[in-house]
Amino acid sequence: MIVIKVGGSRGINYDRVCADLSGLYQRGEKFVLVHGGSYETNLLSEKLGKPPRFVTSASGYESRFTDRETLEIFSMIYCGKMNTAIVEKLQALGVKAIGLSGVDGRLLEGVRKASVKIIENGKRRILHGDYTGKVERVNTELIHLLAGAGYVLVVSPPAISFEGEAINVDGDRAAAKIAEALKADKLIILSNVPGLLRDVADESSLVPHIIPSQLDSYMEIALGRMKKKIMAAGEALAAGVGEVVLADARIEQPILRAVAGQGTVIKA
Amino acid sequence: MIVIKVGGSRGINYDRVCADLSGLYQRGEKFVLVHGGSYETNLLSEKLGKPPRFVTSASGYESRFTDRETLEIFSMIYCGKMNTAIVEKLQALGVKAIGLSGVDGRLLEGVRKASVKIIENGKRRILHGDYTGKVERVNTELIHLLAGAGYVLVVSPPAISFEGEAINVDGDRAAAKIAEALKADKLIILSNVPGLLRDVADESSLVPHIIPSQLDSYMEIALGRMKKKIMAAGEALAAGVGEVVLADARIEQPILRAVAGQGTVIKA
Amino acid sequence: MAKCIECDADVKLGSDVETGEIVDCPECGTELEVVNSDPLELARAPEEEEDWGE
Amino acid sequence: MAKCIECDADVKLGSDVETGEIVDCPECGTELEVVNSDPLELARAPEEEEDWGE
Repeated sequence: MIVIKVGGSRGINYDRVCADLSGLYQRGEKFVLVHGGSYETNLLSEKLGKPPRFVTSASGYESRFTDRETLEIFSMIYCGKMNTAIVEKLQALGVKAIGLSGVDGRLLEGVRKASVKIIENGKRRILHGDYTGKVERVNTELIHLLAGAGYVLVVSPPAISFEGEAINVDGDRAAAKIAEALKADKLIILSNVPGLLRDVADESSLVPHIIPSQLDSYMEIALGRMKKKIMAAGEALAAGVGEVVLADARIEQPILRAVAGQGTVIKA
Repeated sequence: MIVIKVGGSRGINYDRVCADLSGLYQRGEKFVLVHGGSYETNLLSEKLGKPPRFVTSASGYESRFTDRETLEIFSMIYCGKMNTAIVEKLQALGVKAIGLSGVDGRLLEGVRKASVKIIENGKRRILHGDYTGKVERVNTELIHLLAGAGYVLVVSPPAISFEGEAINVDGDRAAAKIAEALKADKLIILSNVPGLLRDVADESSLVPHIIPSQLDSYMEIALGRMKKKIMAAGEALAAGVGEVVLADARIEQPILRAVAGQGTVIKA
Repeated sequence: MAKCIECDADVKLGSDVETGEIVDCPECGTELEVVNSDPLELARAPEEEEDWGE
Repeated sequence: MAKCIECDADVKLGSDVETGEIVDCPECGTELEVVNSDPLELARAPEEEEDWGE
């Protein structure tokens, strides 16, 4: 079983991603796809006159402040536009795909953190009414029920809090949780970079291989969203997932190459 | 088994709808919910600078001209905003809800009609590139798989063509097809009118009961969208569904009252 | 002046004819689609089952 | 001037203090949230686990 997370940033070609997935499917490979949608969410937010508000926590962690209205725009892109289009593409390629968000059947359930401490214009502040959280439980029965009937799951945030509120969660770490719950052999995280780079400006400075025990030391060279991917990789490996690959979604055959180890392979 | 279709027009209170559904669920009643989203789709289309284009066919049938861009806006509302919010509300009320569109697992499959003959400014014209169609096959195995595991399905258009393209379909007639496929006892269609009215301007002119054999004769007094509901009712009854109720979604306990026969009951 | 696809009869079209318009052949009654208004091009209009879509 | 919730010490706040701002009590160091800036009202700032959200 492989869990594949494909980001939603600019320049990611979902036609190529779906073509590769159809190849895996025809070969009988079991996998779950988790996808993002942040770039398109930003575009729609701007168009609807509610520009996205990114906040930085005390520990330098950047996230989207998600009030109720933002959550609706988030769902319109992740669950509406992206999820439906990916399932449609896969179905047209003969893959029995089915799209679910974390809210559906409480596939991804977790704790909501209703307020967040941020640094803004040098001031420490608390923002209330934030619908963000962390996945703590994965409904593996639902996954096995559908996978057992031959369906391929295409999963997207949001998740749902134990009280039953939709919550924005980090897609990479949600994918890590799914990989953990399914005891996956591999977790592949594809985004718009070749993998972990020593120098962000130099795409050839790829770190090809990392041993799990040294992973934390690489945290310093990881910037922005890559920090979360390293965090997600660590969590997956610690929970028994065999291998994590951080790879490039923009190239030809992105998934087949990542499965073959092209990118940053984190493995004992 | 009851199939319940709730429209997406203005003034429909989904909190009340979900409270009723939770009541049915607690009583162990089996049901599938099909929901609409036309009003919000129109709003979003306007905001995104692509106002909805409604066309009327030679036989006076009104539908939304659905090119590719419209289909995306349609999915953002039906699959994104509405479906996720309804599943969230039901989950918060303790209902094991799961949201699917017709594209997911080819739940609703049918024929795409890529061009439509319309009358516009008195001229007969053909519009190409229309992603609309009709549901011909319902994936009952998928419904039984999930319902059998205790899940409540919350279904929304679009459907998917046999070639694997998402298609806009009429929600009332899709609900009739689901009722037919599940051999449902009842099909309930809730909208923003009390039922079939003799005089559209007079909400007290409700037709309380119609015998299926006389249904066609009532087609004349049905205007606009009600025409489609009568058409959907006829198709469901002809296919063996025991009873169809056309009822008001705006009142208190809309579903419990409709199940009890408040509205236009079409039954032998 | 355009020719009917079916029976080759002349089909008179107004100057304001638009692409996508439907005209009936005056001779054989076939429904014709103005596939192109300049230069004028006709084709058989696609068969029309009853209506669908939301 | 406002009072610390925990140790009742005086907490000096600038005139530009905004609702939602966090200040530390100079005496006991408790993190306090400016729940209201006019009239001034303080509360203990909620505990903060590490970060989440996309």
